[in-house]
Amino acid sequence: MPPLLFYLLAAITLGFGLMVVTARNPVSSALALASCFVGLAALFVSLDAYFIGTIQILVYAGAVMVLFLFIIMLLDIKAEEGKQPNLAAIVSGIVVAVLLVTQIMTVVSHTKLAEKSLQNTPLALVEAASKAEGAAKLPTIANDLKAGTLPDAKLIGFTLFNQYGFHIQVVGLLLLVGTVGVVVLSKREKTSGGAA
Amino acid sequence: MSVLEIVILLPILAALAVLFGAPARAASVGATLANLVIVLALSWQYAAKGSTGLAFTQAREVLANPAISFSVGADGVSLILALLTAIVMFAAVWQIQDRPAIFYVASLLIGGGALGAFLTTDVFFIYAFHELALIPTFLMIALHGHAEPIERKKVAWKATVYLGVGSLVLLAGLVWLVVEFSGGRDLTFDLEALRAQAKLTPLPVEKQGVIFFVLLLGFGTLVSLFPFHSWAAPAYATAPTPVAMLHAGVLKKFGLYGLLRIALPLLPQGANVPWVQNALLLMLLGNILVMGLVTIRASRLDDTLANSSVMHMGYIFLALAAGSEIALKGAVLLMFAHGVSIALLFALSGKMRNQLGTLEYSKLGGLASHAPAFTVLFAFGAFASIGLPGLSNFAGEAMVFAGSFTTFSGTLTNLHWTVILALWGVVMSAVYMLRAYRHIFHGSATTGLFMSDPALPQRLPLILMAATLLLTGCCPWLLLNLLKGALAAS
Amino acid sequence: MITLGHYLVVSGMLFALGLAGVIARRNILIIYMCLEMMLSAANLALVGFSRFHLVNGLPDYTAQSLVFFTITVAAAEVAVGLAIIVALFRTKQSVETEAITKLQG
Amino acid sequence: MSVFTLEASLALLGLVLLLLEAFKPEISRRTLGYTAMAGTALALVLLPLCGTQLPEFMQPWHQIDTLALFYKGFALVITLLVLWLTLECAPYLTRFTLDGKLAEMFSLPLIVCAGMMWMASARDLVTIFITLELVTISFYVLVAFARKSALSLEAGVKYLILGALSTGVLVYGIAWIYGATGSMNFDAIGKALANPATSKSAALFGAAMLLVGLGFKVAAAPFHMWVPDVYQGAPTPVTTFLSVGSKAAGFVVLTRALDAFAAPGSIIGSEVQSLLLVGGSLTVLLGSLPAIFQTSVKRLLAYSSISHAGYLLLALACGSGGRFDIGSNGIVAFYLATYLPMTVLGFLALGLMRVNGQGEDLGDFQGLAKRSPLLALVITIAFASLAGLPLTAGFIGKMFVFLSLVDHGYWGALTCAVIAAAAGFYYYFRIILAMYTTEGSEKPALTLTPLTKAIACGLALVILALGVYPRPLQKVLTPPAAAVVVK
Amino acid sequence: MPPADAQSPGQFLPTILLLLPFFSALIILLGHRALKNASVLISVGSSVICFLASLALLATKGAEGTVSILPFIDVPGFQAGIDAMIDDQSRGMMFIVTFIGMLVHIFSLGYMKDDEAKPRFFGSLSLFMFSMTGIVLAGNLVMMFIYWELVGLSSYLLIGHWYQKASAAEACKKAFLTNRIGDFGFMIGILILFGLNKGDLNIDNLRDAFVTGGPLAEVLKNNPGIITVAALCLFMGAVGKSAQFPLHVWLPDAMEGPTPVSALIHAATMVAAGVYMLVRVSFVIVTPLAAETIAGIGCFTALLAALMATQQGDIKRILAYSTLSQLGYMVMAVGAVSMAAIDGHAAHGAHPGHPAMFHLYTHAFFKAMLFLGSGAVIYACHHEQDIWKMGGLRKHMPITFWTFAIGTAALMGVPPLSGFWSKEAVLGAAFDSGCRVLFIAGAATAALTAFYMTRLLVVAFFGKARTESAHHAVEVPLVMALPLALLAIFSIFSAWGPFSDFLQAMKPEHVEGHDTVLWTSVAVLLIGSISSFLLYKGKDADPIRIKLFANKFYFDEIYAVIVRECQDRLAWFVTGIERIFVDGLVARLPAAIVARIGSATRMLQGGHLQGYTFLLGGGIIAVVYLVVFVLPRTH
Repeated sequence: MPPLLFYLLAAITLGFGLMVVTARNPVSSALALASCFVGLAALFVSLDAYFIGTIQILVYAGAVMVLFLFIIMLLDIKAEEGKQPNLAAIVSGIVVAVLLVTQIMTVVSHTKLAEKSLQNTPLALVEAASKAEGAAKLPTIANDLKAGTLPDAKLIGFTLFNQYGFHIQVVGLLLLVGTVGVVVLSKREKTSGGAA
Repeated sequence: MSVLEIVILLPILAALAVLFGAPARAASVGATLANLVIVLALSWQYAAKGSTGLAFTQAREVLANPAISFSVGADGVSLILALLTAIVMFAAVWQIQDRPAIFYVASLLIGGGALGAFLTTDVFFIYAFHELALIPTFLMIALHGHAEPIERKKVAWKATVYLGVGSLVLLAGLVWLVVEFSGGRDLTFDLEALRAQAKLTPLPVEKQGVIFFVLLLGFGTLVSLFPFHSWAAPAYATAPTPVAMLHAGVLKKFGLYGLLRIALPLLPQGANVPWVQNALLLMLLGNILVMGLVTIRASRLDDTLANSSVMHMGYIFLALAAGSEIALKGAVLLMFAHGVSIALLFALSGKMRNQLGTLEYSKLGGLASHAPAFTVLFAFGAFASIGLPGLSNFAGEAMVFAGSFTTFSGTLTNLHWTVILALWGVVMSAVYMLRAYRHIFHGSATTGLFMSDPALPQRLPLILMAATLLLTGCCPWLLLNLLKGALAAS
Repeated sequence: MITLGHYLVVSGMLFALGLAGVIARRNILIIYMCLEMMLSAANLALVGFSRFHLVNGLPDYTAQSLVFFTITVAAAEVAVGLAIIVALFRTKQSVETEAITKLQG
Repeated sequence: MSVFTLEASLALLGLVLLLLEAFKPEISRRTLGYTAMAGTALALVLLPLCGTQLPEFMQPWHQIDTLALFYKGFALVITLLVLWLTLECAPYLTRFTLDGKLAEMFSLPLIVCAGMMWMASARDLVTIFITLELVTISFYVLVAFARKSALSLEAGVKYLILGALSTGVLVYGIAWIYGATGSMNFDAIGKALANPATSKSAALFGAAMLLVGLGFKVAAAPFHMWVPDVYQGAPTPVTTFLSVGSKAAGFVVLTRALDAFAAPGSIIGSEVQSLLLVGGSLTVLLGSLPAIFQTSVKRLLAYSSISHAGYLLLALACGSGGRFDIGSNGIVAFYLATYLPMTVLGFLALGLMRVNGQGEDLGDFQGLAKRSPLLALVITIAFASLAGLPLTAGFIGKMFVFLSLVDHGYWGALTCAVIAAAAGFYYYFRIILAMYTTEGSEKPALTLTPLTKAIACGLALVILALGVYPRPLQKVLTPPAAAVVVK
Repeated sequence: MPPADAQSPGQFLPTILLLLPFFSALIILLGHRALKNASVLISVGSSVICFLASLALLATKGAEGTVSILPFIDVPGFQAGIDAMIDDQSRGMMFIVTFIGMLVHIFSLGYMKDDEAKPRFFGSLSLFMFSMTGIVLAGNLVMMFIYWELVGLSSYLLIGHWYQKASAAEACKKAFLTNRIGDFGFMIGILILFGLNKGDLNIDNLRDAFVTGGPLAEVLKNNPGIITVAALCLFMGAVGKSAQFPLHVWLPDAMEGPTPVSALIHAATMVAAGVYMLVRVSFVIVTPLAAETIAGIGCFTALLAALMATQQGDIKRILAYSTLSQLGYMVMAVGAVSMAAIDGHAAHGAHPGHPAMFHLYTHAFFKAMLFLGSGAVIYACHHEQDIWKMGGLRKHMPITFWTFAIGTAALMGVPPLSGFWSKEAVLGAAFDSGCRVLFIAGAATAALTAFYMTRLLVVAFFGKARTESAHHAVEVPLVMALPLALLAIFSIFSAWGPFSDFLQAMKPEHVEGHDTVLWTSVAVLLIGSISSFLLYKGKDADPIRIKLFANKFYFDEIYAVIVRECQDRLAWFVTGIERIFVDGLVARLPAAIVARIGSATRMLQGGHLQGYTFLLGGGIIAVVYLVVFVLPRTH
């Protein structure tokens, strides 16, 4: 991947991210967040994580952000106009963020691993197929690999259902709990009548 | 089941029984009387057999590593203190009059805690039983103390925070001790095992000094060692009579007992490290001289008694600083004597407060004419507490002083100077006690306050204590016989 | 040349940005969005690490599985969170942090 | 039957209860509550009978060792008690819930319980993340459950925002740990950390972030600030659950993580230990000192909970090098076991006060000894135990911590612990004193059902029994000698 | 300890002597309300039996040794049992104590007839008898100290017998406390000996340790300073008990007690115990400084007290100051003898006789008699004690007068009465010491003694009655007169050869060449008595007024100021320090700090979500900084 593209995507992600934080209007924030997520999805894709990139857009930019927007509209939340921004909070937020970034950059600079690049650590698809271990044993995946394409979704699926079957069920339970919670918390009382 | 377990559990079970509705007076008096008889019999048996080490032992495992077991056992020192507890507890319970059942419960719990602390041989339980007595003491002072509610709560808090912090420091010290003395093996809280280890591989002297100092601060706070004493006087002055009797008379001895039984055998050099000894000498002089002067200033009987009780602890600490066998045996005697005498005095002052409503010297006088028996009993307590020969305290004090001079060979060291200053404390204690006696009993009763002798049954526990003072004062060897093998220099 | 370090720095910056937003903003909804941003930043780091931690020449899909779970969990969290925020708005008519300072001390 | 089945059945029972409530609204909450309790109790009975064999596919992320079994039992017990507490508090709680219903208060704890039980067995970061989130999200709902109460809602929002923030930090930490060690599995992480070639700063950064995330869950300073607000605002049974269950769950995870991070030979071991030591010291202090002036007993219990978390952290900080067979993990487990009955009793008192129409302030406790002598007695025992008075369970736990600290020569931390314990004397005794004062005894007496009395007495007896004879529990928690050798 | 050979005095008599009064005291003090007058009987009976026992003891003349009676303290390194050291010294003293004690008991039957608290009085007397017996018999210093304190107690009880009177209550307190101050020194002295002699306080053994090269002889050679200190500390005990300057102030006040008590305790026996003890341990006084100090203090006290006595009006006070003065004499004798012994002039120690003990012995009889006589006068004059309100009693109370006159003569040292011999012995010792000042001061004191005693006799008994009560005075009943007569006989004869031999009076063997002493003493006697007789004859008021003497050199006032300014101020100051600084630093300051921190940490919990998130963020930064950037460097 050309560096320029990376920088562009990074700029999109971080720029919209900044907009989320700074926008006075929640709607702008929500939209900026969606855009940020799109940039992020592109970064995922640049890391050969197509499936993740896809669901990032589907779930986050699609579903979650719509939910946010919906709620903002529903509650009719206005921009924080007329209100003095909390200067102390803003300053402390900036300070914390700057310090954290400095720390992370220092850590990154101390980490050998971080010097790996897409060029010097290419995927070895064909070899993986020939080793025929784990997921690569499956014929469909092996075939894809031999063809030199990365069967991303298949591999994730294999991992998930081979290794994390239990976890998926737990996550299912979790989603159910979430649903129940939403019902419990936002349902209007019968006595007061009307729908939420 | 060892008979000592019965001794320990009897008051606690009686307290529970009272709590759940048993007739308070009958149960309490019965239990304490039975205890007194048992402890007397045990002491008799122990002395008659000429036993030296631990007797009546029994152990039940509670934890494995760290090894903790509910192990009971008594040697002379513990028997003397158990005897003290049994006597004072009986007297305290008996003299409760027209009071709610909680008075009995508290007395029994404090007494039971003290008995437990004196008769168990596991550091854990020695510590634990002492703490058991904390809550009843605290509640009784705060709820039934002789002061305005706000004032007495303040006093209770002060005492509790002091005692709490003190016992935490103590816990830290004990834990340190346990860790140091368990060698490379499993930790154990068993005192005998720790002692064996201490004999086998003593710690470096300087380290002994440090640990000893920590223990001294912890135990010392419980015994109102100067300058950690300021909880004691107000607490005793405010506490309800049975609590004051039991705490000042018995429970306070726990700290000294601990130093005697735990700190000294395990850290034989600890008290001899120069800086520790000098610090201890300074602190105990604070007890004797500063508190002596403070006591002289007292203008109420309860203040005098409370402060004097703080002061007298100095002599026992002196014995610890000296560390010789004579001094330590004297300290044990003195603990017993002080316990009985101060309990007697608190009991009497409680009666005075009940009848007269005040203990201010300026409002009292001439009571000897109205209440001769009362006066005689008070004289027993007062003169015992100033160390008059023939009453209990003297032999102890004499042995402490003598024991501190065993090392004398022509030059006066810090220890000896301290003894001399401490002797001046004996003069001061005569000053305040006689002042009190003069104000209360001598002179003429012109102030209109009238007090009569308590009825004979009410006098019984007081007479018991006075007789104890006289008997052990004239025959200190009765107690010393119990100490034959104890506290010998190792 | 773009290295893992670049990705990690971007992820870190996004994370810090989210944190700054959480601290600085007082609109609970926006705070919540910032939180989602932080989760995504963590995902970016995970994906980055997984890409460069090759197992048999392939990215490590256990890490990507975690990302998958994170996204799912985040969705559930958003649902519950928004429900709570809505409930809050109903009682307080506000989604500002100033509305919730009664518990203190 | 394997333990796993038991947990799944428990979650299933939760679902069934939800469905029942949805489709058969006429079923009384008593029936629901008792069903849930019966299920939990049954599980508790069956737990020791279950086999501990695991199918091979589960072994990379699941383990059933002594500790796991203990925490599973622990989760069941606290769930049972919380369910019962919910029933006790129902008359008061229903005033603030949707249509006066409580069904979810019976089913969600079952799911949380299953989550905690799974968490106890987790041996990789993914499992931990999933189960932790299952528990946390359920708690979001439970905390805000009394939604007609502004305080409950406020607590819910605070918990939500801060919890989500900590989740973000946790995931970020997991990412870095994974990046540094190349694995999610604790065994593999431990192995990688024993390898000097592993990038130390990345591992440290990851561990730091992970510990911050977990520290938040267990209320370690300076990530404890949510605790008082949330505990105070949440419905009392939920607070109990948070204070005991969630905290225990957090400590299970912490224990597992530290087994990997701070194993002997780990390149980041000493740093992690030091962090725990500093954090633990700070936590005991920040938990104890502000509590001195608390007049809200519920808030005070929250601070107390922070302080106790500090002691637990200090125990963990002593690591595996200690001298006790029980090990620092065992000490933590032991401490939590002693912490359970006393905390539950404390909250039970608060719940009963509320149900009887009285408040949760210190003033409301005045004269309680007159109004309900039995309750006052058991609370006295509970608070004495919280304060760490000997012959109660609380003391044994504290003693273990002190012993470990001295054994390792951590004097600074010991000093902090002593100061905190001293402050503890003050604020616990304040409540005890209030109960026995005569003022306030004219208020109406509290009515306690026989079951309440029985359970309260039972818990008090447990406190005393553990304080006087802790050996059986110690035996249970001491890992078999072979396991020590493997370490 | 000498071997208990055939000469051993036996255990029976000492046991009787000790335990009989003890149980008598115990029974009476504890049960006097039930016993009523039976207690008087018990007490008098026990005193009579004791007297008989002491006579029997005298019969064992020559037997020496220490018998142990009961254990007291017995631990390794410290043995002190209840024992009895029997030798000439103790036998003689025992006789004095029991004899005068018995007489005082009998006298009190009359004197205290109408007192309500008679049983208590007799109980205290028995207690005193017990403790005094103990002092006399004590074979080791611990026991000595024990009885020492107990006589203090009985003195306290007896002085305070009329405790309703504020002056009596104050006086008994003062007596006890002043004695305590002396005991402070006594105890230090004992402790020093205890340490130096490796824990052995047996008097015999101590003497051996000095004389026959024991550990103490070693110390004396290397470190004589500490022996001086020990001797002076022991002496301090005597200063308290024998009312020497500067602790003499309690004795005149002690006259608040019933007069028989004054006779027994504050004239004849207890106050002499200090001297007795000094003689017992005189082997410790082996350094010049110690001996000189003792002699000096004794001499100074003698002179000072005599000067005070010249201006007193209260009959008992005159006698009290006289007692002080005579005690000073005895103490001076102890010092003087030791000085002489150190210089090598004379034999050392108590064997075979000691002037101080001899004077003690004679003094006991005549001073007891004088006090009883004054008691008779007071009794007869309806408790009037001022001699200027008496007069002419010679005619109304002949027996009293004659006995009193004999006593006065003995005290003044009129030859050949007993007092003459003993006073001469004392002056002789002073002369022998080689210190002129001692001798001159001693002689001056003798002159003053003659002066004030003549004054007393003249003013009280001669002339005419000055008040109604003196006018109506009648002779006392037989039960009171009998003791007077008996004592008068002893006052005359007790110093005479065979009599004093039988009583083992510690009469020193006369050293030749004391003509100076002899003539001096006769001369001062004449000067003193004649000048006084001339001055006071027929006067109704004191013709000379010396305020300084009358006000006892203002000692009481000075001490009051010292107590007030030093002790009370110090106590006030220390109490303030204790309350403010100790309590403040140890308790209040930490509490305040903790409270401040507590409320400060509560501020962290402000309830603002943003604050919390900031803390969380800050916490993250801090943790990362600590873990990633700080700790790896330190490890």
